[in-house]
Amino acid sequence: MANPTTTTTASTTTAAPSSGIAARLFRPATRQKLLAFASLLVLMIFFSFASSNFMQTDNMVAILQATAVNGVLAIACTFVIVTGGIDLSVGTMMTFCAVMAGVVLTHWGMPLWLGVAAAILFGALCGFVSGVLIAKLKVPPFIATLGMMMLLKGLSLVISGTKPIYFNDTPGFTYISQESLIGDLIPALPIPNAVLILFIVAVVASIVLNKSVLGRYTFALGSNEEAVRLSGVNVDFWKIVVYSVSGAICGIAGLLIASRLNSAQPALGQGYELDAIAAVVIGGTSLSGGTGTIIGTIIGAFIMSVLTNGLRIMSVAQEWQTVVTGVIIILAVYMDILRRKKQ
Amino acid sequence: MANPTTTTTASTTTAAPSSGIAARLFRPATRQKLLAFASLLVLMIFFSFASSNFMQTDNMVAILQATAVNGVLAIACTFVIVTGGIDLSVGTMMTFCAVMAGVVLTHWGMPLWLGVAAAILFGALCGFVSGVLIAKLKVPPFIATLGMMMLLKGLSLVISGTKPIYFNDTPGFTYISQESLIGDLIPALPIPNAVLILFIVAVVASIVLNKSVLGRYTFALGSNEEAVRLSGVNVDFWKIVVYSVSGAICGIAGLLIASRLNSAQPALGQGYELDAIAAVVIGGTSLSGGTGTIIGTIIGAFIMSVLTNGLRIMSVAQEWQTVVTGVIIILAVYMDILRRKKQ
Amino acid sequence: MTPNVVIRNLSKSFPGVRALDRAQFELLPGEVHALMGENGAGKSTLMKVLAGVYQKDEGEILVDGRPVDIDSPRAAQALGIGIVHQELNLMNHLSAAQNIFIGREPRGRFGVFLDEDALNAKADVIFQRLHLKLDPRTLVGDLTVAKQQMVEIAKALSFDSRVLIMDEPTAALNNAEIEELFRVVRQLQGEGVGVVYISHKMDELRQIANRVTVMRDGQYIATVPMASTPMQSIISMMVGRELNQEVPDIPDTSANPVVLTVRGLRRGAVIKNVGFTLRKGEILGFAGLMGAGRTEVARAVFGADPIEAGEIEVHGKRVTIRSPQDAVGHGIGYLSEDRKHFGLATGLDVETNVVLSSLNRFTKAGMFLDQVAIEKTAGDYIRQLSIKTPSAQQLVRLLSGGNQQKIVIAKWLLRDCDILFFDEPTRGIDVGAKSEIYKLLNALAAQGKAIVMISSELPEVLRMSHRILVMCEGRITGELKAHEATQEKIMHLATLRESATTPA
Amino acid sequence: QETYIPLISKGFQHQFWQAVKQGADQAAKDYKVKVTFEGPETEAMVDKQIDMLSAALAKKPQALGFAALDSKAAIPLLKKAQAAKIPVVAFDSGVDSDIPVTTATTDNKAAAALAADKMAELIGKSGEVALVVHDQTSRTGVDRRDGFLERMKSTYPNIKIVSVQYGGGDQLKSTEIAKSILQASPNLKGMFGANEGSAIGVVNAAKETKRKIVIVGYDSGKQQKDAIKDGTMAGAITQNPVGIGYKTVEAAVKALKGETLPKVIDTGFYWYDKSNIADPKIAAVLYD
Ligand SMILES: Nc1ncnc2c1ncn2[C@@H]1O[C@H](COP(=O)(O)OP(=O)(O)OP(=O)(O)O)[C@@H](O)[C@H]1O
Ligand SMILES: Nc1ncnc2c1ncn2[C@@H]1O[C@H](COP(=O)(O)OP(=O)(O)OP(=O)(O)O)[C@@H](O)[C@H]1O
Ligand SMILES: [Mg+2]
Ligand SMILES: [Mg+2]
Repeated sequence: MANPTTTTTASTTTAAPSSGIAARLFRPATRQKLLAFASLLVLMIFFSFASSNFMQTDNMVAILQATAVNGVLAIACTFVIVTGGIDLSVGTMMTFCAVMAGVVLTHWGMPLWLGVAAAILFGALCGFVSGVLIAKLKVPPFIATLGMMMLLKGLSLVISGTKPIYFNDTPGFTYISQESLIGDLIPALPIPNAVLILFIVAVVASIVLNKSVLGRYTFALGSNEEAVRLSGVNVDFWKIVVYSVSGAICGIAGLLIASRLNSAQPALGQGYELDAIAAVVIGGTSLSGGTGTIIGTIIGAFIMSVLTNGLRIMSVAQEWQTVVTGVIIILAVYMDILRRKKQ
Repeated sequence: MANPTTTTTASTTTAAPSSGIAARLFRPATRQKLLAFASLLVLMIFFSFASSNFMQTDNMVAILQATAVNGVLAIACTFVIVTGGIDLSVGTMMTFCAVMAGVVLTHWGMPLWLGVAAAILFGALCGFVSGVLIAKLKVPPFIATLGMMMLLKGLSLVISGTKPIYFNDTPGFTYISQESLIGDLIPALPIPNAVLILFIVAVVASIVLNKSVLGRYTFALGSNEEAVRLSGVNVDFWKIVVYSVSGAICGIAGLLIASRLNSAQPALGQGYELDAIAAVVIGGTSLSGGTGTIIGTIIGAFIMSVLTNGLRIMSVAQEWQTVVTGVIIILAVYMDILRRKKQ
Repeated sequence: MTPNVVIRNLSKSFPGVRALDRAQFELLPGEVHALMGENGAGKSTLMKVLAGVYQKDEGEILVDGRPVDIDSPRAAQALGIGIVHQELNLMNHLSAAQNIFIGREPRGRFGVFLDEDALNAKADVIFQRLHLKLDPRTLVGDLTVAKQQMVEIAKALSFDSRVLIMDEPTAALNNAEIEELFRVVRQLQGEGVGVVYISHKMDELRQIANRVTVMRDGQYIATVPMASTPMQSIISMMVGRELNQEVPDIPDTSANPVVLTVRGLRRGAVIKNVGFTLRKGEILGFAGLMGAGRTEVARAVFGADPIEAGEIEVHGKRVTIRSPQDAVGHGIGYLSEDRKHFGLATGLDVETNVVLSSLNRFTKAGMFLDQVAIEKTAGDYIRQLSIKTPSAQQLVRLLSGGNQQKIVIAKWLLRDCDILFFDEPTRGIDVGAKSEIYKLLNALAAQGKAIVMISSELPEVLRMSHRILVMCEGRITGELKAHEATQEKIMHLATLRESATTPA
Repeated sequence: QETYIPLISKGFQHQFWQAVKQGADQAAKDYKVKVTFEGPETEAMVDKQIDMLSAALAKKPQALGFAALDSKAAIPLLKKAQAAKIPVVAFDSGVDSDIPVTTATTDNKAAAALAADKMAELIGKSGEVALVVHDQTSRTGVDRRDGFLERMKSTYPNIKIVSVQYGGGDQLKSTEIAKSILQASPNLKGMFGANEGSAIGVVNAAKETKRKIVIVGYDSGKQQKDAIKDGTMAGAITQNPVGIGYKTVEAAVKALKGETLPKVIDTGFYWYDKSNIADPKIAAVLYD
């Protein structure tokens, strides 16, 4: 069927698919990703000059650790935001998962792995509920997850009896977040496990988003849901999967924070969603869906924690910290916009 | 160029603009709007049966009063959301305006009207800044207003010296929100002025949104910004105007809350944006822009305050209040979706 | 006579694409100047530069002999340049009248409030001029693509421009509307308006254009008078080679097994008791005026919209189709007429769109994508359909309209359905590619696929169909065998209104 | 009909307020009355508290307990209560008005000053000290901060306050804040956490950075108690939140019976450390 005359003209216009790591590195897309670090680097350099206490192993580790929870939550949000949705419930969902881990481990005295599984499972379950509300009942994501946010906040308090649940009977639990596997191997790098987990979650999420069927549908849903539906894809199913995956990742965040605080604090969580979404958006993901990268999200999360940490190290008065943070978030994103425009 | 034959035929095909209140009431669009009250009515009826204390003048007035601030903020948000944007700064902007009124009235001892003007003006100014960031610098609305939220939160604290500013030297100030002009005329209706102001703001906003050039562009921007640009409209200008108007309305909210509390509380404000946006979305406005009504927003705001008030009157435990609120918000919106689907 | 517009040595590049390469163009007052070229030749880009949407990299533009700098749509309007864009640019939440006069609303009191009645009246005047029956208060989002296109045209007319650019204005229109449009265009021509007319429909250009400028790969090829130049030579200028257009014989498929039977399909006033059968290896043409309900029928069978009643049999077995997923599961594919909204995820790249409905065929280990296979497959289709794109990773949004259409086709070819609904498959596709698509449809039919081809271009329907169904106002008003069908017979059936058929 | 006494507090979720609630519930049982306990999400939400107050008044209670976030803002409603002959008992911090029949409170400032004394003693009256406070604007936050700072300034000239930061009582945020402070001040000798969440944050930070500093806390809770027992925390101030809740309800009941009440019911504050944590008198005012 292919007629020889057309094929010849076509082949000149079709660029050969570029392969090989080297070629990939120099693809414009990759270069752009590397440049996205710019704002972060500028911040780091500034703070290094502003305070000699900033650029020290301890503090770098502290920044890494401070990014872990928000980073994981932001990764959870990235999935949802790429579909063009939003998830306001990530913060309280994290808390809910932490509380459920507490119930399983402390109240019921189950072994550690069951607590871990419970947190992730309950996260997936909550995400599943949001997903069903959004995909099947067509409740707008904002409302469905706002409702879930309140529901889970209340449930966390009810289940825990408005008291923190401590993990003193499960000694291994703090290991999840606080100890350092890497530090045990390379003493010079005492990177806490929380950061390792953030890193693993990021890598896995990145692979899922870019290389898996789920990831492809995530982008497609955000780009044009109706077109995907008319392609014969079970849009509802995939949407529910996306929210469930996002929920499961919130469960991991719940484990991180509970392990770090050695307790499930039922009152905590609200307000974390804004930080998470901010990290995603600072990282270049559009709230209207269809675009986004995990690396961007991670950079966004780091920009936020470097900023907070740096200003605190400089002992800037708290009210001014807020002012400066606001201004710098805008500036960082603006720089990113300028950079992309140039390309 | 208008040739006589076309003009005559034109008049026949143009359906006579239906006028008369009766005709308007029975338009499908109007009927739909009336039905939107359904969720609200169901809630009200339920609470009336659940507690005899609910349906009493005092409590109704309390509900109205409790809706005033969130209602005005939600109206401000409606404008922005109809353009397809979002405004996270409404809460802290309100506070900032209240603080500025406090500075003008209490610190500088200016006359009352200047304080009122200052609040509204500073609101418009903040909105203008957000607008410029979004329209000119192309910072995504989420980031621009997140930045503004933090900036204004910090500035409020800085300017007020982290202490409330009291309006004791401006006795008329409490009149804005607390006294009742209507109650003076009709003692049986002690509706506080705050509610009167909410009502006036709603009516004016509704007229602006539906009958004015600004309103037209607000909808057009939300529907298809690119098309508006290609039509030769100065998109940036109108966007800035929308944000400025929204800011000015936040200024009014600032006056209401300051007058209600007889003080500008600099730490207040964060978290209010979520309530305001929720009211807008519950009211049927889509976060993707292009649709929305002020009446819907007001209904949304009332659904939220009736719910909170009713659960309190029923003495539901606070943690369960949160759970129930979450569930009912989802249900209310779901009912609304079902209703629209049927039509 | 000073030309309305002169464009010299205009160049414009996008990342990875040199869309215009020293292009030239000249428009005289009172002429209809056709701009022709293959998909992606740069026609739209050239006109967008003229309309202030894109900024030129180099070159010059003269309007009325004076060099100008057109830096915004508003500047173009001020110079009297109006444009109907190839892609619809409408605000779906606003009414037709509000769309037309956006930015130029008649003001009432205080110059702040809108005079809605005046607005609707003004819009109505324009609709009258187009002989278009449309309530100016209808929301644009509720209109069919065809009506939306008419609104766009009405909008361009409302400017009273001296230069009117029409980028494939008739792609979604039917003969009757095209006639109305041409009437108006000729009227404008008489008033001294210069019209730039871009279209891939050759017969149309014959009717309306005075001169034609041919472009290829962003470059200027030639400007020739329309009347005296044989179509064949214009086409070879466009494609840079000879194109043979032999019409194949229409096979007899009346004895083939029935693969799809639709009975008693209903939904409201849009689909009224529609039933038909489709045989293996058959191309069934669906003809009708715009809004006749052909798209609605296709969408209903495909499960994209709910139905009130109706039975569907696939290969003789009763099936329930509640969603496109069910339909695809039964081997039914549907190529939408509105690629931007229903066909493509335009924010994603070419390869993703090509594999979108067959993604589960490109997996490794159950969930991971076989990127190599995807790239290869996309590359195959890019070659097979001559899709003009810098790479398989290019965003679909950045491709020319015709090439976007080809990607939708590629998607369904890859899905390999037995029953395919092609809704306006050649909309916006150039001659060369069109004949490729015809060949493709014939080849698919020969392979045993059953094809429903909905088209508003009668010559196309006549040329391709083995059998033709005509619809009017939601009913099937007649069936014609290929050899007995003529344009006149189709038009007769297409205007057979219910009121005319039911005895009083 | 059952006597109904709503308590409108400054907060709800924090352990401190839960302990107050616990005391109130206990008193409710003892005196056979019904109480409800409500408070806004953050101590900044003055207007939300006012809404709670008006909803409480709509329920026509016999008496009312109220911990004002901003005492002036609530006066119109308190006047309404007075007009309806509903006795108001202020708790936690006073209301600038003579409407409340009594106030069940402790002096936060004096308590924080005691914390300052203990800190000074423990670090040898000289060196760098920092504060992690829960709130920059709320009464408790401001009083505890100022009480501590003023005592340091007036009595211990060799002690330098290097940083005061606010973590909203959120354990995680307070941890990060305390860590940054430790990072910024390598010579820091002591840190004061002005409420439970802040104190836990300081403890976590010291653990994570493995720094040896003197930590003084405020309030109680299991983690703080554990930290004191294992020596991470030198000691802490506790008020008697359970007592505050109990006394508030008790005072309301007494007021309803027409008994006269003192203007202020001081529920007291205590310093506790490893040595006296098991003391029954102290254990009684601590909560888990
Ligand atoms: N914004 C853009 N960014 C990148 N490339 C673009 C952009 N717009 C157009 N192009 C490319 O420029 C070339 C010319 O496109 P143009 O739309 O002008 O073609 P056309 O002649 O109108 O084709 P068609 O007949 O298919 O509409 C194409 O290769 C197209 O992919
Ligand atoms: N979204 C919609 N809302 C309301 N009515 C619609 C909508 N889409 C189509 N219709 C109506 O349905 C009827 C059938 O339209 P349909 O698109 O099926 O026609 P068609 O024969 O495919 O014509 P064409 O595609 O050429 O416009 C028309 O009366 C049209 O006005
Ligand atoms: Mg084009
Ligand atoms: Mg159609």
